[in-house]
Amino acid sequence: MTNPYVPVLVLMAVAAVLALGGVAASAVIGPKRYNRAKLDAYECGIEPTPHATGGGRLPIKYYLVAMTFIVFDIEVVFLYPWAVDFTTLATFGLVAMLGFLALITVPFVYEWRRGGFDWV
Amino acid sequence: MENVIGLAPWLVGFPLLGAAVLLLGGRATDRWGHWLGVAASTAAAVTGFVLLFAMISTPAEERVVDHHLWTWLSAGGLDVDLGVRLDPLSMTFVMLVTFVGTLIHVYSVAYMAHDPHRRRFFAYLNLFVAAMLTLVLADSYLLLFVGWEGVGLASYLLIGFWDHKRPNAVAAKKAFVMNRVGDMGLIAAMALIFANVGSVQFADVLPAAAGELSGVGASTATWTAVALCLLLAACGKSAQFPLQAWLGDAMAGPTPVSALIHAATMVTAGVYLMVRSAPILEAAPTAQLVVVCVGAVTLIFGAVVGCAKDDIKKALAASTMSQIGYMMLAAGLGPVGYGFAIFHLLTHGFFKAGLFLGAGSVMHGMDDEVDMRRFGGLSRFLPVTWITMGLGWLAILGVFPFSGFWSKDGIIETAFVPVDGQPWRAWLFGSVALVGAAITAFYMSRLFFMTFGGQRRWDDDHHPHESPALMTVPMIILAIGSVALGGLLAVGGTFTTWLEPVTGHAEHGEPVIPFWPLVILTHVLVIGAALLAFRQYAVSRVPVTAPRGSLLTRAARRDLFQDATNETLVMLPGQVLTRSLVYGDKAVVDGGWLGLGATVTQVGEKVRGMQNGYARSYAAMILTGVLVIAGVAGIAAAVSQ
Amino acid sequence: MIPDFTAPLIDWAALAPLLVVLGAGVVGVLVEAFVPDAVRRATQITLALAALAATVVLIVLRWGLIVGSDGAPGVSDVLVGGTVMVTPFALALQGTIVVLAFLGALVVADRTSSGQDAFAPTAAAVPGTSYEDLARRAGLQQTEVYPLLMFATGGMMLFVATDDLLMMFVALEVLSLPLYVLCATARRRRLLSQEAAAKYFLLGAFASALFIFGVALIYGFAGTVRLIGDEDKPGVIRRVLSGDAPLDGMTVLVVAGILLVLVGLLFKLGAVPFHAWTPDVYAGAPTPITGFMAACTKVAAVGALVKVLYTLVVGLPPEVGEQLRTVVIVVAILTMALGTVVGAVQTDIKRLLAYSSIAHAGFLLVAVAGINLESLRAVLFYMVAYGVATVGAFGVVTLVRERTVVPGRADGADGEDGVVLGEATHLSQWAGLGRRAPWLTAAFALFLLSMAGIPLTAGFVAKFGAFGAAVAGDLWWLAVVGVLASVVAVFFYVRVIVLMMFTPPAEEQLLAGAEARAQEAATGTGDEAEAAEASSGAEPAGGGVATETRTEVARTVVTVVGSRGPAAVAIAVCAVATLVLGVFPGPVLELAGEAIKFVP
Amino acid sequence: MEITNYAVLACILFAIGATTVLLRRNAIVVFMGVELMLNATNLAFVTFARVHGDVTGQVLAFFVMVVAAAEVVVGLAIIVTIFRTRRSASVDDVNLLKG
Repeated sequence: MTNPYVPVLVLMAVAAVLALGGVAASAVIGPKRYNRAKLDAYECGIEPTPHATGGGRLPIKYYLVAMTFIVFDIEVVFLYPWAVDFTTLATFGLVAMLGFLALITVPFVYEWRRGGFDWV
Repeated sequence: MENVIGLAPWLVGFPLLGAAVLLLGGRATDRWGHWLGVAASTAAAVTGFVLLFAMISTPAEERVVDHHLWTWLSAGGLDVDLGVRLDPLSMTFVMLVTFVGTLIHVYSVAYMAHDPHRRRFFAYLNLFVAAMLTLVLADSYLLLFVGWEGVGLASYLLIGFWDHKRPNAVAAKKAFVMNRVGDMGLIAAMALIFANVGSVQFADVLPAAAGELSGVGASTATWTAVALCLLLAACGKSAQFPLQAWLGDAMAGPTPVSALIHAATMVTAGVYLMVRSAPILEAAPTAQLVVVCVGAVTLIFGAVVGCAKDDIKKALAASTMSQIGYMMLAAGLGPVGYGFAIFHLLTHGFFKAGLFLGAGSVMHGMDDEVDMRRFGGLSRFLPVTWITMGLGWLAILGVFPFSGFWSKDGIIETAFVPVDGQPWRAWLFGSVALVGAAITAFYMSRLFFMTFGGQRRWDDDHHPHESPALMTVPMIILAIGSVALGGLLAVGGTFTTWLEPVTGHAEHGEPVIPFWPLVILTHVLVIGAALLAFRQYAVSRVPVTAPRGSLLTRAARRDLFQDATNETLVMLPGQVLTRSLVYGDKAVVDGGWLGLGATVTQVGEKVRGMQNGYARSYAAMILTGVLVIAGVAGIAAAVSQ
Repeated sequence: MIPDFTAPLIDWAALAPLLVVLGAGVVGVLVEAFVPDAVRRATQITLALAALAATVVLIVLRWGLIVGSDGAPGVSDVLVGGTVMVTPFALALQGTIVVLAFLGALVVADRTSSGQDAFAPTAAAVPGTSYEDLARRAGLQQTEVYPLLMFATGGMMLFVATDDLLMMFVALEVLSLPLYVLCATARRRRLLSQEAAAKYFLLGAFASALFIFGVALIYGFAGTVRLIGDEDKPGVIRRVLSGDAPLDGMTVLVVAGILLVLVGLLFKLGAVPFHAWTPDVYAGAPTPITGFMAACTKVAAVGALVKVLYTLVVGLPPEVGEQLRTVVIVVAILTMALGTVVGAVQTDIKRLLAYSSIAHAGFLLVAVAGINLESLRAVLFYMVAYGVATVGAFGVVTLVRERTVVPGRADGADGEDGVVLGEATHLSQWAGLGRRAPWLTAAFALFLLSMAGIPLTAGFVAKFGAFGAAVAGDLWWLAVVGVLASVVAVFFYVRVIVLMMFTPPAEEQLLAGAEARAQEAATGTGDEAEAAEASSGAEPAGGGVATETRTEVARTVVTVVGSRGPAAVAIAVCAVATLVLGVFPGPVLELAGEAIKFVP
Repeated sequence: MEITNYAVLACILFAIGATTVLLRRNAIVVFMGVELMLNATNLAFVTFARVHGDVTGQVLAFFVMVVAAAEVVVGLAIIVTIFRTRRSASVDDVNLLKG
């Protein structure tokens, strides 16, 4: 039991079971009452664009969401290495990262105040 | 000297400021603009006096001061410094330009009183004064060139001041073009100097020419080339043979301009250039001889033309040409002549300006009539003008003890001094100077008597009247100068001594005709010629329309065919050349000069097609570019191995 | 993974200029979020100008410290562990950038007497929609422009002050991304503006991808992305010379890498054949932004380029240096030739200035190709001279507008009625401008003369220095080519001056202009076309639309709107600077000389 | 597996990306080409980091990722704006500025 990879394997197995099991279970026991809305493509709750241009490719509106997503996604790129070497980087790293996070907050605040999150 | 040298840039600064305010201020300055112009010029004159007194109170050997202002350019091996050289020579010019200039400014206030563009006129006058002072104060050929072009510009603008009249515009253009020919000489001279000495500062070039610097210098042939180029420039600016044709036409400008620019100051810039470059001339004896010859030819040429002109201003212009010929002749004679050249320049500046202002006053009283055949008997109507012009007339004749005597006799005497033990030169140039003096006396007397003496020949609709005080006072002051200035400065050789820090001291050799006989001979000839003129133009009747006259007269009236010569020798071949080029081979012209623009346009239109607006093709261009520069780098690597 | 981490020493005082500008950008974003509409514009302008002014002061102070100290202890130009390197040369470039940015910001801030600035009320709105109308009527303003300007300026300052190629890449993006956005924000001719942004963005991203791939290759070869580095962490040139680069021997890798890096820099500089974006973007972007971009970006690009090239050519083995130099020479010749020749046939004033800027890139490259201290100095002076002329010229362009003529006054009289439209950029519309606005025309003529390199303007001294640098680098023939190109370039500058000053704006001229504009409108260039296009159901303008447009266009005349102050100040400062630098270049040349004392 | 294969793969990906930029019309796909070029660069960085036994390359890759993300944001914003105006994301349709 000293192999360090055993917990990882266990974790992966649990993840697989949960993921596959969830899909399978809903397929088996879920009610199957279809209507038009349900048969439409799932587009994040927004009404699907009737005529997708370019032969069924994704409507361009969704790239808007992508943009917002990326702003918040990207901070992880820096957070992750910092987390890995948190101890070594010590106070300097902490302060630097706090500064970074503060800066990341600025566009967030901007977007929020400008109504960027008023989805509906 | 050192403590006031800082004032020197203001000599240029005041008039430049005046010109700037007048040009930029527009109509808002119309009401008081002319007085601002006068004030600017006066301020420069006062500054000039301060500097003059400072210089006088300095020991002679400390009177040459180079004042560095700023380094304009410093790149690679070339440093272009701008600075002021103040020495007795430039000081003389400063005083002449600012003093006479101020008088003429004052005179113009009245003369131009009814001109709607008087403000513009004063702006140009100020601009001229600034440029002329730049020219004489420059401490390098480059800055001198800036001033040189500046006075050319001012002259062009002022000759064509009334450019709604076509002849005036043409005259301005003619002056401009002929001056450009001369400027080529100056540019070429600068290039030669820079190539050989590595600098265009006087402080470097002149000692190098004098052979005082070891290691820097050039062969006699080079200095001869430089001197001849400088002479070409001087000929253009000073209306010397063979670039003299523009001066007569330049009289189209307002008379004060003729007085200031085309008599007293700008046209003498060529003489200044010669004297300033004295060491270069001395390093090139052949060039010196050419200078003397040019002076002698112009001297006689101008005098002959002057005898036939009926237009009072053109006669005076011819006289100016001739007098500058005297100065050039003197400048070519070496150290003994420089002093007299500048001295004559100074006295000439006074009496010729006075004569021009007098002519202007006559025109003012005669409704801008310039034909002397329609004057006559004006002495009663314009007494002040008559007296002042009379004094100027005596001065230019060189009658003792008027100003002209001291300077012109000096030149004649110097011309009779053998150079390098060659008596033929003394006899030749001495005789030319002497004959010139006689002809001068004739045509100036002719002018004087035709205007003031004899019977009235004008119509009844002319009402001659004396000019206002604003005009007569400057004329009186200039007349006083014409009378006394020469004697004042000549006694005991004051003036030549004054110039010695620049020109060096030179012992006067023994003329081939002794001094006193020469003076008497000159006076006999001059008075004889004047009497001849008196008999012909004051006693006998002068026909209102010019008689056909002899061949010489007819030739002289047409400026000895100078325009025809120019047209035949320069313009016609040029035109034939261009026409044959145009007709003969259009492709050559298209491909060459005229076609440059067209070619560029054609190529441009073609290349422009690459800019097709498609982002993808731009990207392709970038990628191709990457490959191209990689290829270039590869080839470079292959070549270097 | 990092065995021994020591926090880098950060000299905050030395970083202050950079931090102030970037900080002003961040604060500007917060201002956008919190400050009420009524005072937001004023706040943003004050903030931006104050920050730039403060930065100038900080740079001057720092200058005194590092140039005056003669390498005194405690004053280092290597900051943040070498990521930032503020040498005197870099500091001089930064100073130039900030001063030009200040002037550019003044032009940006001017609303002119038409009461509208150059930016769309909401750049995100679709042109011609009711939403846009609403935004326009509500008087919305796009004040994000100012923080974006600050970020771009900050990026440029970092771009020229780093030894680290990665940092250079980051700075390149920090300066480019705001510019892409700014290009898209024009109030009028929105389609052109958006197109400019799209082209600039796609090509810019493409070029920066080439740049970073070049960095990757250099890293692969040398194991570092620092150029010079220091004792502990030797940079590329040291490793190449000492032969301890990990992949020593595969020189082709590093040469390819350097070439790709150069491509990225030459792209920003607008050198042929990487220039293609320049005319389109300059023409489409809002004019104040074009001015800012043309001046400041060029300073940053050429500053970085000359630094990198100088470091590499001096530091690398001579044969590599020779290769790089040949590349620069070839690019310089191509750039000068294309810029002048194609510039001569332009009919749009903004495109003409764009090609002029390409030509200037060529002249700059002539100086750069000299690869000596003289070229660093020449580049510094050239950038100042070119920068002020460019900001000023584009500032003038913002004031020359079209105005509709109220029906019944179709004589085109100088009545004050009618709506002021966009800039009158067609050259034919500039005919006779001298009579309408003598001062403005004089200033514009001065800028053109300076660009043409006529003596007594800054441009002459600049060109003199640039060609002098080439001669000092034994490239006298390249200098001759440069002089020839200048002569051709004079042709198109003088053409504009003659047009403005001596060609009467006759009635037929007006009609000819309208005709030309109608032609353009048919292809969709004018804002009228845009309006027509939007109203006709977003179809690209076809023949039908063109006839409709023609009548519309004929009813506009050219007018010169007054400045509300800032732009006038900027133009005046630029004009005075152009003259003063032409007559008294000494002090600035001396400063430039001091900037290259400690290389580089 | 030979380490240079990764470098070669990076170059191939880069080339594919560049080709995409040149050949595709849809602005978004063009932009994806640019992204592919950037990711090829990342691969190159990581490969060389492995070759040198040095983490710098990995750090560089992080930075490139961040920059690429920022580019995505700005680029997409511009492309979306144009799309909404013109109903077309083809780069060949934005062709008013030329000459």
